[in-house]
Amino acid sequence: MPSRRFSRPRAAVVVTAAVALLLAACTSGGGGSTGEPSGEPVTGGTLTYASGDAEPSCLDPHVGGNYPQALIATQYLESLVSLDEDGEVVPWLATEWDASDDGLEWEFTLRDDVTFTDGTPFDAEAVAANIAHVQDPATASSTGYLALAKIKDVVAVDDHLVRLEMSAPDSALLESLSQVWVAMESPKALERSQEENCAAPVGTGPFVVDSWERQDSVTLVRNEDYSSPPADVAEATEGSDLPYLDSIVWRFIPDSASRYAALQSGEVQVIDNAQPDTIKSAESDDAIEELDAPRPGASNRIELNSGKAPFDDERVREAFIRSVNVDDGIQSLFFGTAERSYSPLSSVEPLGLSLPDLFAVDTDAASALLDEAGWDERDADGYRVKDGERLTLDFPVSTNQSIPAEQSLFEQIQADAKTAGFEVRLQPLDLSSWYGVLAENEYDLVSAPYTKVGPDVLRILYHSDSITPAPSGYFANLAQVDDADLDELLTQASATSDAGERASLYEEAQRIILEGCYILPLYDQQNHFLRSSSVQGLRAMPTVSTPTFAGAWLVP
Amino acid sequence: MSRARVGGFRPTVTEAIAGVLLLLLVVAALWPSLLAPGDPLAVSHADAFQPPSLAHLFGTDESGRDIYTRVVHGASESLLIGVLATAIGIGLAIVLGFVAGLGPRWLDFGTTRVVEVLFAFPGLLLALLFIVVTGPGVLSSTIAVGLATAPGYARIIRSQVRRTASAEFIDAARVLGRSRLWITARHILPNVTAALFVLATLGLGQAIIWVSSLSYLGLGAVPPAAEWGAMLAAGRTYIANFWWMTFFPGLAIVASAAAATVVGRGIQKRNRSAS
Amino acid sequence: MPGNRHWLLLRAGGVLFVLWAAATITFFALRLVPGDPAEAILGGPGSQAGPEALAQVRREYGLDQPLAVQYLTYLGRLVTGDLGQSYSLHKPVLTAIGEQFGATLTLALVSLALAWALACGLAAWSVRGGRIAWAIGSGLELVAAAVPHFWLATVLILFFSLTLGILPPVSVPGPLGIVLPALTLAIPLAGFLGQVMRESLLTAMESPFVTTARARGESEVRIFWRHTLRHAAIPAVGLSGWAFGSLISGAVVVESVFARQGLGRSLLSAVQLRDVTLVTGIVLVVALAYAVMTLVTDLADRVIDPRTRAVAE
Amino acid sequence: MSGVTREASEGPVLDVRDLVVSFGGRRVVDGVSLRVAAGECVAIVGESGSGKSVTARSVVGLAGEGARVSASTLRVAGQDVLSLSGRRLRRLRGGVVGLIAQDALVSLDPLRPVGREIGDTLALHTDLDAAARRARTVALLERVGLPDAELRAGQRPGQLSGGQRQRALIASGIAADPRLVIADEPTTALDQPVQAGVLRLLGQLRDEGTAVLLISHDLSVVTGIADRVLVMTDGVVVEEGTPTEVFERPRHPYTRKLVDAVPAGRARGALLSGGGAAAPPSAADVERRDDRSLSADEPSNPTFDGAGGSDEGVLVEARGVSRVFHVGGREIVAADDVSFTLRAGRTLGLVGESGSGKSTTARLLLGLEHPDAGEVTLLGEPWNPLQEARRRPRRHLIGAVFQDALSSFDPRWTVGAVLADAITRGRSLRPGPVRTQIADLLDTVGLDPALAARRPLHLSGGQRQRVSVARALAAEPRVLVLDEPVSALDVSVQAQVLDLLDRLQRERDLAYLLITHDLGVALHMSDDLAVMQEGRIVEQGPASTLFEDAEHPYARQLRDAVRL
Repeated sequence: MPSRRFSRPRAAVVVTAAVALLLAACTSGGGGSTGEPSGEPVTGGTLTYASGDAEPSCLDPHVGGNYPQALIATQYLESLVSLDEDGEVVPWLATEWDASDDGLEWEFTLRDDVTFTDGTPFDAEAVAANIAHVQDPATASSTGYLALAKIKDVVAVDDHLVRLEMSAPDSALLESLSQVWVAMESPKALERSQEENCAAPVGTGPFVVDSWERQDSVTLVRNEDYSSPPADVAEATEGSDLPYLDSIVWRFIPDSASRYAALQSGEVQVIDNAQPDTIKSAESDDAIEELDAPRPGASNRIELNSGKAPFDDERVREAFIRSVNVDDGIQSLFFGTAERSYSPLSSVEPLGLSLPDLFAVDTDAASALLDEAGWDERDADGYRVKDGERLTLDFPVSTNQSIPAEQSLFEQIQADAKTAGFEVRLQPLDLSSWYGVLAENEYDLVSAPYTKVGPDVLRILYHSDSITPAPSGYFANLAQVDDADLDELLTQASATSDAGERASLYEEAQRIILEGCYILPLYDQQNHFLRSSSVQGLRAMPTVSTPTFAGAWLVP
Repeated sequence: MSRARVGGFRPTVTEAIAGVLLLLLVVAALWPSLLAPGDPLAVSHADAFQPPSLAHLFGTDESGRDIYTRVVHGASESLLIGVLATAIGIGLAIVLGFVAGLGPRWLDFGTTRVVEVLFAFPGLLLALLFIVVTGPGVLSSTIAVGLATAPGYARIIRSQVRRTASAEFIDAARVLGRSRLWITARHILPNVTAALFVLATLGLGQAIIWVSSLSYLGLGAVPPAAEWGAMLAAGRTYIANFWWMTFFPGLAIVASAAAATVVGRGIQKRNRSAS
Repeated sequence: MPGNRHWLLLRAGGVLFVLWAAATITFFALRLVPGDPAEAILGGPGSQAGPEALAQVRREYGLDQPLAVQYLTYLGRLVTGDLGQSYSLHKPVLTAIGEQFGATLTLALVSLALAWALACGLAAWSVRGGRIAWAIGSGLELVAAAVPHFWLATVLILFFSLTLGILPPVSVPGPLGIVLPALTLAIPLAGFLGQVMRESLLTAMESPFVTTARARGESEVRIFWRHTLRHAAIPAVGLSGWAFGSLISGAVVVESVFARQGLGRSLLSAVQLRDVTLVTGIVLVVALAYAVMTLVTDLADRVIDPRTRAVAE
Repeated sequence: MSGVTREASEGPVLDVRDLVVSFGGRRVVDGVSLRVAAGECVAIVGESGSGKSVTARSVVGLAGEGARVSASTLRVAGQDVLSLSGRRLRRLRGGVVGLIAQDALVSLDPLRPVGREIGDTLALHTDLDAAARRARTVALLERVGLPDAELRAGQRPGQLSGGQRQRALIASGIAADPRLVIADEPTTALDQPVQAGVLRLLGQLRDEGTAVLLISHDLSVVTGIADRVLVMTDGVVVEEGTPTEVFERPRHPYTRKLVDAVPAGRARGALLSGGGAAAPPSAADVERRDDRSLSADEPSNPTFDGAGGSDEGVLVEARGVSRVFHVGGREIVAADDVSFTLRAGRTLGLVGESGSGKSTTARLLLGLEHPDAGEVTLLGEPWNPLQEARRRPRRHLIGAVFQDALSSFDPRWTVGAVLADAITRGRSLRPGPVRTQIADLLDTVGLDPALAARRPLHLSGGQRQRVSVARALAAEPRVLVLDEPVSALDVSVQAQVLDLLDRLQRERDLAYLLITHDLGVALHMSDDLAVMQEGRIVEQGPASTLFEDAEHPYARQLRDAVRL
């Protein structure tokens, strides 16, 4: 019943989402997120997964909260709610929920038949403990912290009924709660030292963290009494005893060449961060299938730091956007595996607004704008100058977050910008130095993917509040958009409970962002997986697009 | 095999080839446009990932830049870095080596120990430690390599100085009443520098490899700079489909390193047979 | 012999000295990191460490104390085997290193052995094969010594894993997994050792005792293995300590290419994450390993070459 | 086993006819014929490059790389060597023919115990088991007269003395009872007494019926044991006969030259190179020495000083000089209370075995070492110990000629530079300005001024030594220290250099300190002799009489060694 309140407005957009996913499914030769399984599921076997991301220093996604953590945590942690293929919010650890009309109180009814793999029963106390853990500064949660920012207090009404009291209405709460960064962990386990909990978080998921050989692999073993798949999966796999796999070896192979080689030679069955060219060549290889799962939330875009010169001048921002040709680059570098985006939101976000015309390349207009903005002279190297100052743009690139193809794309942008008279200074940096540079506000351009379910991501990314750092130190509004109207719109949007109004508010917000030339959208956050065709039933969570092996099996 | 060692002053075939290679390298470093008129940074989406052909001898990379042009222009980057690093290393080593070689016993002992300590840091480690302190970048990686290689040189120089200083002709000079300073200036210095030159050429090859390794690890040269190591690093991701992006820069490194070694050994051989 | 104990003591003292100096260098390296050392310990500006965290680190490392005191406390903590806490791994550096050290040591030793085998084999072959073989041999060594690890690794993977499909491209449990990484490390080293050996091989082959052996009726094969090789090996053995060091360096690259456990990989990620405590810790441990290794090789040298013991007049 | 049986074998053990060995067209041995019968010792005498060693080595097919060997006959114990295949040839080597090379320090593998080397021979040519081999090895070492063989067998060449080493080498050569032993310069680089011992050993072998082919550059060495002597030069045998024939009635001029060149027992000042009546060596001339000794009647006490105690002509005086080296916790007394005097126009010969402290004494005299006790005065003024700075102005008074001339020159300097440096006292290396002086110097030492442009590396041994003499003279010294000036040279070259030194001494009234291990040279050159052992001067007196009334056992040994 209560969930219907949300379903209606969604229904419209859901279709598009589904279509998008289907498309993905087709382009990737039947390996799509549903990947219509061939033959009967087989029980047993060990699957090896090779991740290209840096090995997480902590397996508990509450701590920090980045995508690599989400990828592995999806296998052993579960959330209160989930989304189905159509983007509908479906029950998971919570069977049903209800919100007060002012949206300040939420009540969740919990499953009473679930226990954590350490034997601790899952109950209201557990939920309270988890939310407390995420909100505890000592946990240094970043993603989860922002997602639950509006939860003021948690009350265990009874063993299996929990009430969340909000500081302000949050229309994105369910979407937020569906994310693995706020997934449920055993309160008993959470009481351990952070070091211990990081090494082996305890959840209710299909697999259990068995051992962690640092810099080699994490071994996950079957959760023998697994009973709590999300509603939609439960229906689909009625009667079968999930999961099928005995164990998963989760390896970390940073070198993309080695990773792909390992897949080809059969050392591993699934790899992530697949390089575009390898995806392309995989199409002609029957032994390898693709799984394309664009991440929700923001699109992959370049933020223009409007907080300082020269981008504090809108004309310069527009000039930059107008003078760089992104499409060709994407074409040649991504081999058609990536669609150009003109929206701040991912293509899987139903409320995404695309304004292609804004991004048509027009070098004449660009130079006109620059002359107008006073950058009318050029120095010996052909860069524009304004009273002695060269038109220089610092572009710190996080080598951990940008795949090589993307870095190459930036190089091409750099080349384009040069002809227009911009000196773009690319500086590839390790994550830590990269954060450092951002914190020092020593950047003009930056690309920082942000994954969150639902358009509420806009509030996190472009509300002026986000210019001030979160406890973990990260601040999300890298474009440093400081626009009262925008703030207003975003606050309303997250507060309103009316879906239609919400949609139009977000559209308006996106329009401001796009027309303000604060960002240069590139494409969806790429999230390509390659799997050996012996792997069946692999599915990406509709929440944050992390693959789940709950229903996967190995064809002998 | 004795012919292998005597071999007059006429260069062997290998040495000749190596010499030519080095020469090309120097030319490429100083006047790259002579060998490759193109612009190493010119992006052209149309001809990305072109295999080697007449139009593009070494093929093109992901941004359609001509790899041949980049390799040639990369020479200056790599060579300069290599030379600089070697210079730093040997410069440092000379000071240490001479202090140890000519100074009094205790000073020798002290310096030698210190050198040993530095030597105790596997080169790349020393370099990495340095980079942690200074942060990544071409300059710091160059200095890092310089520092990392210095101890090795210092050892050699010291023993060289020691050997020369204990040679009989030094006694002869002392008997003729030559002062310590004079002997150092007229005998030891010249005799050691001969060896130093060899050391430098031999070291250059290694330095190039080192620096490229650092770039490969993403701690050295910054893209789109046409530094060989960086090119290799960029190319490796495409190895599965576009081998040429890795092969040719790698070849450049191997060839120049090998050439430097051959030439160095050649000179060494002659020095030895001349003394 | 009388010299021995004296010698051993001296060298042991040397090891201690090396350690002390290494510690000192790392200590000041830590202080040289621009900005607040406490912040550096927590991973540099990127860490955005909270004030209370910083305060705690300051207390822990006595950063509020004068430098001399800090230095002494640092040394004191080292003596007790406390290398500090790694912010990036959420665990003590010593534990972190402990987990990785074995893997790297194994790799290094296997590679060292492999390198020796390759070098000797090639030498043996090219010595007997006459002029052409000699040329080929030295040519191979030359190239081998000039090949950067990361490139070699790629080539080997392409050939053995993708073309032939006989060896795993990434390390797997069991002996098979170490083959390619070890080869990658061994080949350039073998080239280097070979070049060194070749020099002394020439000298050895021309020295009179070889004539004596021939005059005794020895066959060339026996002469090589019994006489010349041993002489040729001496300078190379002396280099084994250095070689070990260079292998550790190589491990940094090789371990990440082959996704192999090990110190090298920890070091690289530590550098990338600016985990200063971890880096310094690793550097210290490796310095120790190296110092011990040199001690061992020096011993080996004394065994092989008694002349080093004979007191020269 | 071939050769183990000793019954008189039919025909010669070694039969060589018209042996020709050439390296790349250059004929090194040109038609040599020789025969060695069982129980006979044949010696080939010649200077370096005469082809004697190549001849010997061709016998076992070891002429060297790229050598083309041909002969109408080349038979060892009836086997035709030239036609032998690899394996059969290897059976011949060591089994039938034992080769004893010179300088065991390098001819035995320095890394392996000498016992092993001998054991290897046995393993190759006998079917003894390991235990038997060990026993046999020890027996062999005892046979070659090595004390406590058990222990020695386990030691490495580096740990043995020169003589012991040589004996071990011989043992490995004769281990398999070869029928022919080829001894190639078996005694060079050995001190005289040791030499004698080794030769005696070879003599024994011959007497036991082994055929011995002895190669040497030193006539005096072979006289003792050779039954027949072949004199070789430029690859040809120029003279053949019994020692007495060859030495007393040399027919070929070259032979005569060689004979004359032998310094042993040639009167002081007699010219060694060219001219000078050929006098038979050995016994005969010892008597002549006696004649001279009659005229001299000085008392011989440890602190003997040349001409009857008077201070006239004294240039250098060493009083109770001592020097101790500390090596690896051990103390090595290199010079112990050494006293002597050097006088203008006179030569003090300093003899003694290697390591007896001769060179240290020289270095003390040259002010290259500072004494722990005692002092050296130069022209009556303190010289050593003294600060280098105060010594330097008078350095030019003492010159030195080193044993290894080549290493006493900076490899990067030309002869001209070397001399220019010496002439200008280090102010300039450019030969130009001082061309004439250089020419004069080279002329005085009998060298072509054109050599000034060359580097020492490209000079012959004799030329190098002359250049170093020239360098020494350039500073116009009063005293010359000659440290083994000729030990690296061939007999005839040695003769020339010795004559040169002799001439210069007379012309310039120089005082010489002559350090040598070769008693012959010492006797020929010296007015006074000092015998050193373990850092002490054990005998000192006029060259003429010293040995007659020598009390010290070592001096006696030396004397006997010369007499053979």
